[in-house]
Amino acid sequence: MKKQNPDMDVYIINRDIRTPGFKELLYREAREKGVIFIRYELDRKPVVKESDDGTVEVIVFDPVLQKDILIKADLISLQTAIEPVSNKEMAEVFGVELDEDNFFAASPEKLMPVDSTKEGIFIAGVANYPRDIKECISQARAAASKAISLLRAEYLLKGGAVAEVDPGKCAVCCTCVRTCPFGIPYIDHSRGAAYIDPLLCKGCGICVSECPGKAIKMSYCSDEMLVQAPAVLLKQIA
Amino acid sequence: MQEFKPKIVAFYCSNCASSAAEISNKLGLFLPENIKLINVPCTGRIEILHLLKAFENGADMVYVVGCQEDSCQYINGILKLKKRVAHVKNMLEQMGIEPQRLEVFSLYAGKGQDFVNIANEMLNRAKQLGPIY
Amino acid sequence: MIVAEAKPIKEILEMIEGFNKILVVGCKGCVTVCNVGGAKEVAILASAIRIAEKKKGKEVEVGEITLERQCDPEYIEELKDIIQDYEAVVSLACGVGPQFISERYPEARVFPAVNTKFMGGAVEHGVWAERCAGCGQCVIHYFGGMCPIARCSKSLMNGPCGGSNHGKCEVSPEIDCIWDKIVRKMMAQGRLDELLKIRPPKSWLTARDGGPRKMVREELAK
Amino acid sequence: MTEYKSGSNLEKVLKAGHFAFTGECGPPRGANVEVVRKKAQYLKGCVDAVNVTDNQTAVVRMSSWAACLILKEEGLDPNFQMVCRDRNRLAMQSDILGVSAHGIKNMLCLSGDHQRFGDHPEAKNVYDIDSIQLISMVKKMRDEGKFLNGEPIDVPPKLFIGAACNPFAEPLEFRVYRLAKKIAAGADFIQTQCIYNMKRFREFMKRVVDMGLHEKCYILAGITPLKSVGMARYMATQVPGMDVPEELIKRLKEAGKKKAAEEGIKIAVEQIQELKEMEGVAGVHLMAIEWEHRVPEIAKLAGMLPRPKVE
Repeated sequence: MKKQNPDMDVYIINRDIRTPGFKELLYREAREKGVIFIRYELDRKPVVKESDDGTVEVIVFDPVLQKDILIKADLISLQTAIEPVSNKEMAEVFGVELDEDNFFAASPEKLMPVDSTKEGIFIAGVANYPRDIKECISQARAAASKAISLLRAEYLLKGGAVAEVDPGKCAVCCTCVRTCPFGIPYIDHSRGAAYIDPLLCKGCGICVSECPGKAIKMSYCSDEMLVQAPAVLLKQIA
Repeated sequence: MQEFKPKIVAFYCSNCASSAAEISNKLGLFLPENIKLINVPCTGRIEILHLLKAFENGADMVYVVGCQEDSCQYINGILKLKKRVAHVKNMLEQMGIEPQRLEVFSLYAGKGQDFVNIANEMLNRAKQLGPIY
Repeated sequence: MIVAEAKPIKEILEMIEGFNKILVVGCKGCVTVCNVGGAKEVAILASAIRIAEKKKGKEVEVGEITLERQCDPEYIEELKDIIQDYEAVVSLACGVGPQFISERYPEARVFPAVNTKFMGGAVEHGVWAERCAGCGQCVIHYFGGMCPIARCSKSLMNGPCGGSNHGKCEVSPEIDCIWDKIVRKMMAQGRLDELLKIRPPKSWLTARDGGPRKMVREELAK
Repeated sequence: MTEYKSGSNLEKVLKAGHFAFTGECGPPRGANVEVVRKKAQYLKGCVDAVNVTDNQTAVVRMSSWAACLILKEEGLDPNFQMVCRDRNRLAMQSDILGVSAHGIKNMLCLSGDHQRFGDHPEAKNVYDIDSIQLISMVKKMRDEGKFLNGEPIDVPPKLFIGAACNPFAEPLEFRVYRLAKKIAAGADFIQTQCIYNMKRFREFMKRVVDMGLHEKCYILAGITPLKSVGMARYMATQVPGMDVPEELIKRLKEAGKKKAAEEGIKIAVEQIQELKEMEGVAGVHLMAIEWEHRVPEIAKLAGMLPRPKVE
């Protein structure tokens, strides 16, 4: 706005300003062009009044001048906060986790910003946390490309490190359902046992170790290996 | 008397701990010969039985190296393991074995030097404690 | 299900003191589900015994087997060919298991490795709570679907007593006052009249007080 | 001659319309008869009846009926207490016949503290029947002359039946209904848990009066003088349903360590006077366990003496 009309007075009355990434440059440019930033405290909020001549007046306490100042404004734009709508229900439908502020949580795995906590479900934009348009668009593209790469593939390759339930030994006790950090195992009543979808399984082995009936095995890091390895290795020490 | 060479088994997870191990290799630091490494996808994979079997098969010292409690890729693997280690320590005590023969550590990925320091610390403790049987 | 807790290793080691050949017998029923007596626990106990005895300089032979259940004779029968090779048998099943083994193999020295506690269910992973005392005459429908016999420390039929404290039992903050729940639920449902009915003294004939019980299903038994 | 349920001194005093005043005596942890007689001397002439606790807090003491007999010999009107923890229905009924045979005319039916509180936590408890079933059992034995199983009793017991009530215990909403249930079961008189929050007790009594319970049964309010700030704190935090207002604790604090006991008695006396005017309250039950020697003083200060004699 300052570029269009340099002598226009612009005031930004704010509680707090974050300028991640290159936005710091924008912030500096705005100050250089004379935009005035006024920070207010919660207990001394700015007051907006309609004056008799039809214009709008704003009274705000300026911490620098330590005085109230009055601004006769032609236009006021209110920047409302971004809060998540009730995502709980949708999160349950897709079986994804919410973070502590009720936004959709990104995957805990490193370097996977557009993956949700569930394999094959992606998140982009403000659903993950408040961000500006540019970032939303770039995230949307990333999510779309990840989705396409899944859908286009004729078959999906999956590493061997996955847990597998042996229905014969499964006591259907729900331990794996309760303890899997990603909520992947479920009781498949047609099998009468728990079932772990190999594509979803992240191969951490926590369910294998928790299973009381030793019904889940993981060939990549099997019980036989873990039990016999010490004996074999320790023989190498003279 | 032939000098006591402790036998030590170390479990380490393939995230924070293994990257620390790689860094220690790059720094040219190598683990003492007495320490045998067993890799697991996550420390949460290690069961009470696996810890006991190591002792049963002659290990004088067993320790586990895993991620920080709040940065485990599988969220609560290290937490579950720490509970199991506490349980096994209690069992060892009841069986007349020094609980200090079992230990667990949380490492950051970049801590190559710590990976080796831990190994040496465990070696010294094993020497002090002497053979298990 | 039947919920049990593992006996401390120390206590089990004292029981099998002096025996060199020990058979550890697990059960795939309730004790597997509550993590005290399944195949996994059999291996852990066996390994613990070997380590402890080795520490005392003794070499012991510890056998490991997990039966489908220990409350059906056919599965106890599966021990027939191996039990005489052992001097002591440690059963990880509920109280029924060690007794079924002793009845079938009178000369065997049988030891319980778990303390059987109650009939209950999982309230969360790793936590089980008592729900039924097996009194033989179920009346939970009088109490909003909750049983005061099993879940009130004084088994009151006309509770709550004066000791109910912020929804907890006077005996311990770990125990919910079941009568607090019953009263709040039934009053919320407008069933105060049912609460005001004086429940007559209960007949304990059908419970353990009436003597050890047997159940015969005429249409099934020979 | 009005038809008495048991003709106990307490019943006569209440039936004659006097404001009753009952005390409490904790039996000794041994066969020490003298200590019971000594306590009797303090209470004699100051109270209409004396509650004798039954293994209170599940701690073994001389049995209630034994101490009752000693008190009776000393000329007091004993109030025999029975909890549901230690006896099954057989032992209960035989003890009821026994005490009645010995001329004990009052009985208080209680659930009883769980044995885990007491000095034998490993003990097996009974709880065959609960306090409300016990009330209706005693009523059936007295009024119908029948045992619990319906068979006739040759000489039925004569007992003035009492029960307890904890007005501020959880769930608060149900407590007045539970009181009603005890009265319906056959309670002739009620002794409440000790009261400190008079405002809340006034509201509770208003509901009791609205339900007309005070006409069907005599309600005595429990009073326990506070000996120290520590005791007040303990009561407020540890005892279920106990509401000790902050200003009482403040008064005890201001009175200072030495004078706290005096202040406690002053508070108790004020409470007794206030209860005299409260509608629906037929008397006061003074629980001054291990403080029996202060009862005469409290009785005099509260203007309760001399106790009425009713033939």
